[in-house]
Amino acid sequence: MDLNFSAEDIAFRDEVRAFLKDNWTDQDRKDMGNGLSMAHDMPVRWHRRLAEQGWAAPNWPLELGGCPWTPTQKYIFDIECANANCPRLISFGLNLVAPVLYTFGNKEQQDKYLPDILSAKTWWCQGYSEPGAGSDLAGLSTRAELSEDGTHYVVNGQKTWTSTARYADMIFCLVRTDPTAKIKQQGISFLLIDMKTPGITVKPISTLDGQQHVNDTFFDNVKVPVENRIGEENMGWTYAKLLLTHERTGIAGVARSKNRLEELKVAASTEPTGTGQAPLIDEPSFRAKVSQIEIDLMALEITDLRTLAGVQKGGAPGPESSILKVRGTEIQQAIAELFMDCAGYYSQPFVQDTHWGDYEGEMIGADYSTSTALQYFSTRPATVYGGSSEVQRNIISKAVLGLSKLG
Amino acid sequence: MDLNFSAEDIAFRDEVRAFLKDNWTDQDRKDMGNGLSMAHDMPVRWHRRLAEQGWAAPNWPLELGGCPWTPTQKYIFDIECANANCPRLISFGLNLVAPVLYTFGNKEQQDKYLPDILSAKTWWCQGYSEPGAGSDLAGLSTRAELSEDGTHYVVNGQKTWTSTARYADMIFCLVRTDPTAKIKQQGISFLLIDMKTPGITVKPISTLDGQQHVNDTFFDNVKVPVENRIGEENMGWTYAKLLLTHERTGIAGVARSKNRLEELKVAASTEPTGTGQAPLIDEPSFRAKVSQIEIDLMALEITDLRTLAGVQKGGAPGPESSILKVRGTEIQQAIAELFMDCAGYYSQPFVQDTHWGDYEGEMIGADYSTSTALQYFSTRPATVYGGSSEVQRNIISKAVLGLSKLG
Amino acid sequence: MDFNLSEEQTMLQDSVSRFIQNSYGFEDRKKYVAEDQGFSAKNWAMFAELGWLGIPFAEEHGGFGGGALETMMVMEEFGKGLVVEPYLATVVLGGGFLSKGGTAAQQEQLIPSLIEGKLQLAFAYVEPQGRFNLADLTTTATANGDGFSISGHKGVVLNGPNADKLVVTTRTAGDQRDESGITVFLVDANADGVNRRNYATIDAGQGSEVTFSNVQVSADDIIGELNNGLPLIQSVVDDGLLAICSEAVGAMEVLYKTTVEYSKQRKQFDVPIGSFQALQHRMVDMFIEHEQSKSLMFLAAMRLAEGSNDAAKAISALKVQIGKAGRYVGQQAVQLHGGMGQTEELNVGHYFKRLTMISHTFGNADFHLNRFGEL
Amino acid sequence: MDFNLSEEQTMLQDSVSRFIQNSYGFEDRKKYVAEDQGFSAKNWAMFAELGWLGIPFAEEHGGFGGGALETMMVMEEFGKGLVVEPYLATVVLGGGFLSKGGTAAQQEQLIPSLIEGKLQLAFAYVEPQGRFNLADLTTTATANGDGFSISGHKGVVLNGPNADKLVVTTRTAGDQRDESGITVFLVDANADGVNRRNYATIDAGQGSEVTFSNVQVSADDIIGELNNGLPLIQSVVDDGLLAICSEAVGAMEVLYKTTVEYSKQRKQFDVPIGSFQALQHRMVDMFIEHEQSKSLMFLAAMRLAEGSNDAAKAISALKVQIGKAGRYVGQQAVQLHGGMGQTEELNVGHYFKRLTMISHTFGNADFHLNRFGEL
Repeated sequence: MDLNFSAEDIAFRDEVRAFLKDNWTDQDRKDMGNGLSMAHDMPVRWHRRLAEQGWAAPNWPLELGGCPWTPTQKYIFDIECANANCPRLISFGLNLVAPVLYTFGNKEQQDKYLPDILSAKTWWCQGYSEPGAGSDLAGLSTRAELSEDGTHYVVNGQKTWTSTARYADMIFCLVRTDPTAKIKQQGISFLLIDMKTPGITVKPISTLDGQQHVNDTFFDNVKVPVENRIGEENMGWTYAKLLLTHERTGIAGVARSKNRLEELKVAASTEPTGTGQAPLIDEPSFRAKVSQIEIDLMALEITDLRTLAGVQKGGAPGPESSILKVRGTEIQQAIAELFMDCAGYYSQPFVQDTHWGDYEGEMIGADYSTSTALQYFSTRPATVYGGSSEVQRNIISKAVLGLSKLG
Repeated sequence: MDLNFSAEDIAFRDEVRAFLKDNWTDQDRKDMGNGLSMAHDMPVRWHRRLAEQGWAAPNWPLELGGCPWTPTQKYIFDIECANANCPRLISFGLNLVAPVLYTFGNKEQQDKYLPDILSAKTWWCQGYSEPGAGSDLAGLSTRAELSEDGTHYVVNGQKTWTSTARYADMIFCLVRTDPTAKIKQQGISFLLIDMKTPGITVKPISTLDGQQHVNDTFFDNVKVPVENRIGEENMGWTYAKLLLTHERTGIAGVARSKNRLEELKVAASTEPTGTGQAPLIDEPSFRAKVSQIEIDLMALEITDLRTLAGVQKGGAPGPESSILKVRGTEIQQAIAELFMDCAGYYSQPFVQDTHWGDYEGEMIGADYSTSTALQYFSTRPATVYGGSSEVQRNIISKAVLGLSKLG
Repeated sequence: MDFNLSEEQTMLQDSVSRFIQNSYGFEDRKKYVAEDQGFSAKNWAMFAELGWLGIPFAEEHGGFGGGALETMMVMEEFGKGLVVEPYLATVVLGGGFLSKGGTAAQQEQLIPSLIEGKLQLAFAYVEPQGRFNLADLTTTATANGDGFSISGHKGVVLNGPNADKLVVTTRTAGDQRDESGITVFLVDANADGVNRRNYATIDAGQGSEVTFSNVQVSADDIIGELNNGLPLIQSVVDDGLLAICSEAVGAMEVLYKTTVEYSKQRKQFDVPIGSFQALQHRMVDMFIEHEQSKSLMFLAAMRLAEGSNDAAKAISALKVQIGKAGRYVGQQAVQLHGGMGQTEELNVGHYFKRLTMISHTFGNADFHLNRFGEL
Repeated sequence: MDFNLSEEQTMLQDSVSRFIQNSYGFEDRKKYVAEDQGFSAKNWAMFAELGWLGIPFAEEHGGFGGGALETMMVMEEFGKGLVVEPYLATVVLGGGFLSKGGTAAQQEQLIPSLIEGKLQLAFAYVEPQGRFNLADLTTTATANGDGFSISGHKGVVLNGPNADKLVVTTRTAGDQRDESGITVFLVDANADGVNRRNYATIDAGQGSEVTFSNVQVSADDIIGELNNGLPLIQSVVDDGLLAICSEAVGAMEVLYKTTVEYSKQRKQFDVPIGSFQALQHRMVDMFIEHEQSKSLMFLAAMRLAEGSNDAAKAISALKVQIGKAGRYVGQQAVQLHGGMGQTEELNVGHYFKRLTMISHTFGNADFHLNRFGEL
């Protein structure tokens, strides 16, 4: 047993660091603002630089543009990017539809879509959730009917929580092609749809953090060429599902949480307590909360590495990797909450302008405090989206502990 | 709105206090030991003194020996007894079988049993739970078959968790008289059984606290005269159930928990911390825990009083009174746990002799510390017995929030 | 021991409750928030007409003669509707200073117009360095001829943008954190040297950063005692704590009930999500937290009403409970509403935000847990 | 980065694991506890034979040359069986003092007989006034001719009743809580002036209150440095912390698995109780707590093994996690076993008691949360 990296891995890490130093500048960091990685066009900017370097899609097959990295090296790359406060890349194209394409798509589809995903030329969004199908994704009802001549589908229905839909060129959707199927997971197909197709309407949804990242996407007799279907008709669930347990790298968000926690410590060490004595970080109950999160995070980091070691031995991470999602998001939320506590009264003003890195005016309260509420509100969905904490616990209950459903 | 007692109530309180002063002496208190109210014969001693005063059964109908007290006065009586560290009376006769007797029993049964319960001449135990019927009480399988001549039942089966069974003269049991009933709550009868009847065997169960208060009670062809049945055959569940939501006075245990918390503060104010500075009670994280429990208890006390006010307006307490059981037991457990924390290393020795009030030898550690582990272990069942916390939450979920069972 | 309301109290409660039900639906509230002032001028005029703005004032000034219990009742109902009108800032806090510490002249001059709805107040007490310590003041009022000259910076002044007058805590003597040497002034919000930077708060309320540059006030503008303002401040803040905690109790009631209702309607996996036991038990805990909060609200209100020495302790207990319960109930309500809970389109998120706001106002749970332990 | 064991380590783990499975059933353990010493002399002899008593000692003394990782593995397996043999007291703690601080003479004289199973040790460090501060000492060793005279009271000395020799922390200079001026002595348990009051501990272990009245020892009985014993003590205690936390990880694994199995068998309301979602999610949390504990166990062991400066911080993190997780897993296991969980007849309660014991040993979670923050 040994937690240290091999000499090879350290050489790799140094290479990544050198690249980051040249390609992710202090100005970039500043532009990111107070940890608001979704701000403005930063992810796009970063994606293009990585693509030039050939590092945009480490997980893809080598021949399609992936990197010849070991799982440990991928992990190192993630950590270094997080430490440098790089934005997370928008994953819908790179990590969600691309694996479906290169695993189940035909050659034509692969050639048509993958290069533009890799180079950040086309943007994708995801059409899975529906108003009536959230945690129960297979309960979806958006209907796709094959035309009589068999050349296209006609799609009707509504998708929701479609992030970045307003900027996307394409959407990948699960749609119901056989409403008579006995099991709801059957009768679902996987379609790629051009967002410019007539009949598609996108309506933004305002979320608690005051942002409009997510949307309702409506389909009104939208014609989709049959060649835009992945694999066989009615087999879409299988394709989507198979990918769900893959690509869990980074799901725990350990490196980012560690960075945030360090930033919290800095903030709390400048925050007076009104006692004239030590700053907030030295106030016992506050310090205890910080320490507790730090310990939870240390534990999660090793749990993450143990999962990684399992993957390195071969195979996808098992259902126990749901721990990473459950605890990772809890920790993100706990940090965001402590930031609010740290800011005290100055968590209360909510002035959107001051949130972003390009704001030049006078701040309200300390620099860090302005975005604490926004961060708090925007971490709330973390335990809902991408498989809610409840669903993750159901998965562990069934698949790891062998407990049956309700009786 | 007013939390103060009326002049009448204050006069009543003074009367109770005067009685306690004369009848529950400092020596009695000392004999109780470190809050171990179940120790030795203390409850019996106390029951007899109360019976002489006519105060043993405040809740009974007046004509049978009850007290002409308002709900508030009953509450005051409970508080004063708790404050004086009196033992809780053993409730199986007084509060559990007696209401069934005076509500559903016939005149003969009432005359035969109630006076001796009141005067503490006969002792009762409860035969409800079975190895296969815990939270699901109606799942019981102890069988009672009527003899051909209709004069007696023959009882076979096993009851468990029968407290004080070894000292009891009588047991009241739920038994299955019609195994073919379609609903399991039907086909159950309520029997009174003399513990000296041949075929009854009692086997003590050792619990975590090292005590043997509870027992397995086995019935092997036990003959029970048919006149020992309460009410109609197969209607026993109705009789037992109807009483379950009554007699919730004191279920929250607020007064006792308050006493224990005060004792804890005293203990913690004598406990050094190894820093040479303030005692443990002034250590911020310990003090915060004590304060949190104190606040929870303040809230519970008012919730208790609000329930009482509801009863005073007429009627039995509603299902929301399950809060009292749920939170009351959680608080008892939390206090017991803090006592362990307070004692530190001296929570670890487990020497039974030193636990009791009549121990005269040298103590190990501080006087209070010797019984902290015993108390901790003996509060664990509080959330299991008498309707587990899970069952109480199910009750609130169904009866208060209107949520249906699993679908 | 008696949990019943008087006839007068019951009438008041009924009338506020009816108003919320009839005029404070989710869509109504959106319109009120969108008005220039961030609340409905029409509602405010109606509050005046119904006598609600006069509740805590003596009858001789045209008030209702109410006390802590009445404030509790009104604020609990307001919490159910997420009322945005500045009742807390103007009536409970500003009005509290006038009725508890105002001179006869101040009372005669200001209380009637406040009751008529023509005067808006704001309480300027937060300082960036002071966290929750009401006595940590760098804003100074320096004697200056007959009067005083005020300089300093007050943060997060609720209702600041709308205030006609500001109640300002200042240091007139002693060191930065001394308990003595504190004086409260009534300052015209438009006086020379007063500068406001206005903004929205997370709960769609209105706040300001207010700076004072040599603002001239006279000795007649002092509320309460010169150099001994802290007890008055603490007393009004305790009233304010009861008010916001009562509001939180109302908000939590709506949240747990809304969540229960939603869970009965919302189906996933072919059954209502309210049939899942893990969610049921969490909703039970939301219910319990609400009931426990309500109990401490009653206790604190009665202790305040009777002027008990235990009042401050009960108030801090209540704030601790509201901090814990508000967080649990708010977060669970959002979580159990799933994706919908994350949107501005449902009322749930707005209650959650109001509870979040309340949790930091007048000291968070940790602060009051500590105060409770020291009292 | 590598979570694999070496071949030698795997063999050791397999052999301990087999022993637990074959010889440490619930009924077996009852018999061991009932023996005179409170553990099985036969087992102890077997541990010696299998070389387990020599694991942490250098090969030159006949040991295995193992370190933190080996201790972790053995103790985790012991935790699964609730092993009552005094491996912690004699090998990890007593042995740790000998190997880390013993003179060549002490090592030559004692380690071989310890490895052979012929020497029992106990660590006398707790004082009633000192809580978890290892430096708060009123037990004094006063220079006395060539040697020292020890007087004082040591509490809750684990394995005290069986010990041949006691490792005693004393103050030889300075004030009661000074970090310097502390010296560790090896004291014959049967020496004149040593008095033991023996008792059982809550987890069916053996403890003593030990008083020292002018007990004469020589300078040769010092372990480590005169007046500078604290670093050695802290180092051995950190090893001890890893040992008991590893034990707790093993115990928690049995508890969560036993609870899951029980919940599949136990029927109430005509279905297995393991089908109730509220219980399922709690068992998932038990599982998660165990996994997180195991992760920190690995981290702490590796940090100790590599002699890292971060080792103490990792150790405190582990103890905090074990405090929290042990409490949750233990209490839930008892609760989910219902009435049966409350009895001595099921193994569940015994694991719960052992976890309770561990939670207070060498400092509770609060103590280590604080230490973590200060390191």
